[in-house]
Amino acid sequence: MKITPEATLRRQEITRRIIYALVALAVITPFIYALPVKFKPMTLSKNLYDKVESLKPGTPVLLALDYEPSSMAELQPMSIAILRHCFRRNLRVIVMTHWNTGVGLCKDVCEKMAAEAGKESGKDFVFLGFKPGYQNLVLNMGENLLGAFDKDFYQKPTEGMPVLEGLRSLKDIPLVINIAAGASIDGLWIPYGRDRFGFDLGAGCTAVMAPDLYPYLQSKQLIGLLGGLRGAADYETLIAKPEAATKGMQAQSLTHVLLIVLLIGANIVYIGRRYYGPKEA
Amino acid sequence: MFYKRSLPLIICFVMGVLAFCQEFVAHPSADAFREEMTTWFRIMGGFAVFIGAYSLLHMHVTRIRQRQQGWGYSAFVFLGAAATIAAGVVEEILKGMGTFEEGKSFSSFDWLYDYIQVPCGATIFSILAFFMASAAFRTFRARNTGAFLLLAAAIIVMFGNVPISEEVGRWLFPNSSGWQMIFPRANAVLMEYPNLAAKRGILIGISLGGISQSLRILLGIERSYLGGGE
Amino acid sequence: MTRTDRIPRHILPPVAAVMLLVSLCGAQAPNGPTSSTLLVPSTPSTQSTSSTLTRPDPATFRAYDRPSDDGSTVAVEWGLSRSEGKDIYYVVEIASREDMEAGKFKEAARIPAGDGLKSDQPKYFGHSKANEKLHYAGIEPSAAYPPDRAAIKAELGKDLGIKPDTMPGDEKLRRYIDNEKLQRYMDKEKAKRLVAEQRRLNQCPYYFRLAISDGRETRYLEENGRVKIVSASARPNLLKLFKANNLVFSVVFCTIVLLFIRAARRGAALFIRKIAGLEAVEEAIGRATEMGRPAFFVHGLTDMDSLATIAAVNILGRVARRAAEYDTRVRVMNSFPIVMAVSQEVVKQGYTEAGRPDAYNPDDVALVASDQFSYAAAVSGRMVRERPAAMFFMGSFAAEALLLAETGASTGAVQIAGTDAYTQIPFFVTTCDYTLIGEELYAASAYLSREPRMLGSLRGQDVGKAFLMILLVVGSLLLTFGVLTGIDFSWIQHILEPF
Amino acid sequence: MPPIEQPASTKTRDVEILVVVVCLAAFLLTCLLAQWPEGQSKVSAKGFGIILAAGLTLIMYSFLYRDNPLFKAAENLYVGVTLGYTLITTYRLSLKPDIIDPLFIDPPTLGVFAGELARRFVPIVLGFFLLTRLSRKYAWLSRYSYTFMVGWGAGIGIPIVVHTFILQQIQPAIRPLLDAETFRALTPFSWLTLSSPALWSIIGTLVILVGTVCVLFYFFFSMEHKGAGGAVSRVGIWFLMISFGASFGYTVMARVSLLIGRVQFLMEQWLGIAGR
Repeated sequence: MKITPEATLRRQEITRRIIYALVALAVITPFIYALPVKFKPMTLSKNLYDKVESLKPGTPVLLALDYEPSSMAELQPMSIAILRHCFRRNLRVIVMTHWNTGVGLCKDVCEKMAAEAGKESGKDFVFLGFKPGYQNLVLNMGENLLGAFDKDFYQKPTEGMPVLEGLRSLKDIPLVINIAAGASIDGLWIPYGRDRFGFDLGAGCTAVMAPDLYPYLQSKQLIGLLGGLRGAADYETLIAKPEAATKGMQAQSLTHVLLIVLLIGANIVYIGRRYYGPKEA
Repeated sequence: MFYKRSLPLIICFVMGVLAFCQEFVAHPSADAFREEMTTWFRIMGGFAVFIGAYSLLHMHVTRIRQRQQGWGYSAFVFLGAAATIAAGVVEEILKGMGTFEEGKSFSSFDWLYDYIQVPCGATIFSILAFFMASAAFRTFRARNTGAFLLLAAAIIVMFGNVPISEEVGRWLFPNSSGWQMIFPRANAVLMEYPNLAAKRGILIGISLGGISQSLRILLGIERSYLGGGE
Repeated sequence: MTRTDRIPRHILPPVAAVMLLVSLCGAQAPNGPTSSTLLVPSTPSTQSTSSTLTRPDPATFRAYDRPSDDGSTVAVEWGLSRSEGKDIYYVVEIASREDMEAGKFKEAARIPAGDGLKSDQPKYFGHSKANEKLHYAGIEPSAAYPPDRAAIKAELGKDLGIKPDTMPGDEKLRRYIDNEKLQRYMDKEKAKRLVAEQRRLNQCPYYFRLAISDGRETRYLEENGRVKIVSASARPNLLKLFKANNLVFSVVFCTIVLLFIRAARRGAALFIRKIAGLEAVEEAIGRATEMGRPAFFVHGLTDMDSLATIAAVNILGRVARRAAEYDTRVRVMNSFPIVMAVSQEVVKQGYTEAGRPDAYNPDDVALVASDQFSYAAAVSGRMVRERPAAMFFMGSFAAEALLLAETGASTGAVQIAGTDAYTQIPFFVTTCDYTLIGEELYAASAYLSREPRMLGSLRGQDVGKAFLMILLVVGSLLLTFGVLTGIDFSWIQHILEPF
Repeated sequence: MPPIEQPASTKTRDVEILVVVVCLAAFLLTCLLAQWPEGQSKVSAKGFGIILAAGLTLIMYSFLYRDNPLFKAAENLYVGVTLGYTLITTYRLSLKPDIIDPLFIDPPTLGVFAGELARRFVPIVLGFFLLTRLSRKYAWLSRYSYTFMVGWGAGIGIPIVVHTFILQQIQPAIRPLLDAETFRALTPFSWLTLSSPALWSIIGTLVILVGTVCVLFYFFFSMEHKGAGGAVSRVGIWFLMISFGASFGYTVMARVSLLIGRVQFLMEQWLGIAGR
């Protein structure tokens, strides 16, 4: 049997497009017909929530939002939920980012959540913006927080801000939450931050990174982890304010089921052919 | 030759040894040294961005100059960059004049970010969801025991991670609350035991490699960071 | 404080030797405990004779500089009392020299009985059993004796040449100096000086006394009928002794790597195991020859300075040579000019070694595209058009891996991948026939090139891995054995404890 | 450098694209320089923005059909905007507060200026040296900047890697298979029942120990993987594959989430179909 490359190609293209259409359908349908989904938050997400819940009002918390638009679908809902929770608990929130392409997203989420909770910049929270340096920036903040950021994002001097009262370095901050795409958690905040300056570190990350972070959870280098959109949905459930991520879980469920069916179906055919079908030349 | 090669290697060695030692020194001078050095690198980090920007622009200039395939598209890079930089500069000037109020005035700089950079950036990797679906059907095969284990684990994780697995659990085991959570629990166990063990093994292996690479850099055995030339 | 009591008794000899060396270095640090005991007449305190409070043994009450710190803290310790229980607590009081002479003390720490043990601080004091019988309070004197802010401000004004009556905020000054700027500068400078002053204050001599209390009555610790007062001053120490395990590991491991690199340079035959993926390279090229179709070699998307690309080039050398011997065409695709130039050189050499320099065609090594998705699209296009019989993906890949491997698999080629990008390995494993995982790629490269730098490092790392594997297995077995028999093997965990 | 192969038909198209670019550029720049006021014109900046964003999103997805000029244009526009954004934010949040302000804006007196300059002199010079990498003749000066950073990074990296990735990881991995309390609470044979927590704890610890050791052994190259070694290495590869499977599953999840995010944007903000 001789098949021309063109014919194979055309057949492949058709299969490909059918699958694309199926995926699109699986993602769009739940936005039109809502599916019932109920779920229990995962333990790892719960741990982070409990930690934030256990802090006394007025405790400083540093949120490092190290991501950019390419992973915002997963991480922005986390930032929203965590900021909302921190403001609800009246914690002193300090926000920063290591990624200069993420500054706009951080600013957006800070301003929106602060307006929602009626918080004032400089008094209840501060958005420090971006600084280059990666691990050197973390080390620098560990020695002298205000030296590293002597002005906030809005160019206001940080010295004398009520929200930063009594904070000299990272050693004075009991909890840091890092929401990150890329190697920010295991490359920056664990080795250069948590392990040196002794704060508790909670993390939210893209699902791509989540499996790599399990060793740090067992060694207590991380106190909790929100993994991908599911983590965000868990946190939204925990603070009883279901939003984008929780809604997204319907589409996520449907698409995963579709993928699993495709994967299993194709492999059953493959294995069947391999053991029982005609041998390839 | 001395200034171009030997002296930088000597500085590298000295800096490395100092950086290594300050980790073990309790004296406050070590902290002061660390603060000073990290301040340096923080300031220098601001300059590094310009190199990346330059090489990107340079690549597109070359593309246009040599009329490489698709050189017309490179103009869009300049368009985007010019518009954003212009908006940013205008905003800085307005701020200097005091006519721009943060949060109240319309910022064209933020507008470009919100409505061009954010949607494009957010979309580009989501395309992969389609490719993965197609690859799952057409090419991800249990070719051997390893690939079989991989796919099995992937299916457990993909299923256990979405809420529908709990629905299915409730449907399959309407009476036993322990068994209802079987799929999420299978996911958790897989992640916390075999996955953790393997990831830890990989991590330790990579770390040892990292240390030996650092050592080679310190001693000038690995010197690719110096760039080309003599 | 003796610093030997954080070093466990049972220890591997070399580790002990280096630690001893470290201890000796530490002993030279200017941190000799400057403690002394003073006895002043007992001040009449709220003592009653019907007390149930027993005071700890006065001989155990000492103050000294806390070891391995930056000179901010004085350690105060005392033995357990016989009447420890609920509601009973200790109060450590502090006084500067003048205050002590005037008999004025301030409360510095309040430690509930049964809490605040010296053994809770293994970082500074190790895991000695004796520490479980001692209370401990780390006292930062500047908390009780804070710096004088007004004095700092006045001094700052003097340094700037501003008289105290024209300090910022003053009407007179506002006329000729930008007040806001000055204020901001002064705030910053003041904060800096405050830290320096705190450090100085921490290192002055201070005097301590101890009381035990149950809330109703308070009894001071006495010796020979007088309240016992001890004194000490904090000193910055030279070394963080609690990091000794880290130092030992770093130094020993680096030495081993270095020795192996040297050995490799001298031509020592260092063995590397066979790597299955490499064996498959020959098969794949053989198959391409049989089918009369070309083989594709696709580089990852990193430049020549990454280890993965260097490794890929080494593997390309082998691929090119085999292809030349079998007279099969090999096409190389990449996205960096330098990688292309190096690849051309390597392929040419491969052909020369096989004795067929004339068969080499430089156009077979091509720069395809520079950005991620264009690269994937362009390479995929060629795969479909030329239908290679063998595909090699070597180097560091990102999201394009999925697209490349998918198209490759759909053309039915034998695919061999090698990458150190762990996130992409799953896609290669499910679409390729062989995958070199992570370090295997480096090992394959070292195996082929026999380059001393790589070979030596690899062997050094292997020694490190062997050590850690043995440590894991033996340590866990000993600890389990310890649980079963009751023998204490916890020192294994203690010597590895990271601080 | 050999030229990248180029089909002939694309040449005219490039010129067309260029025209489109120039028109777009003129349009956008006029809008921007006029500082488009919110709410005053009929089409608000936000409304137009959402339409533009939706358009760009759909153009991006057109790549699924095939690589096309619109996709390429959008992709390059994105690269350009990102570049411009990076430069401006770096200036605003790094160069300005770290160099320009403390030197030229903030110092109240000349003495303070001199002091600040002295503190920042070396990093600024090294920063400028970094830029010499762009010149062919003086590129070697940039080596001084790199050598400081790389040397520092390598030196501090060794103890930090040992601490975080070796000691912190090895220490919790070395533990007894069952802890003393559980052991004491055990009665003979009770741990053999399936519901006994002791049994599961032993299995769990054992899995982690065996897995870590076997994976490390898989990456051990100084011994042929034959016989017992081969068995250990095979177990290692199984563990690796399971963990890659986990990564695979999570990666799929991540990409699907990104897609959901975009669909959410299109459905809710653009089309206004609010899901439940």
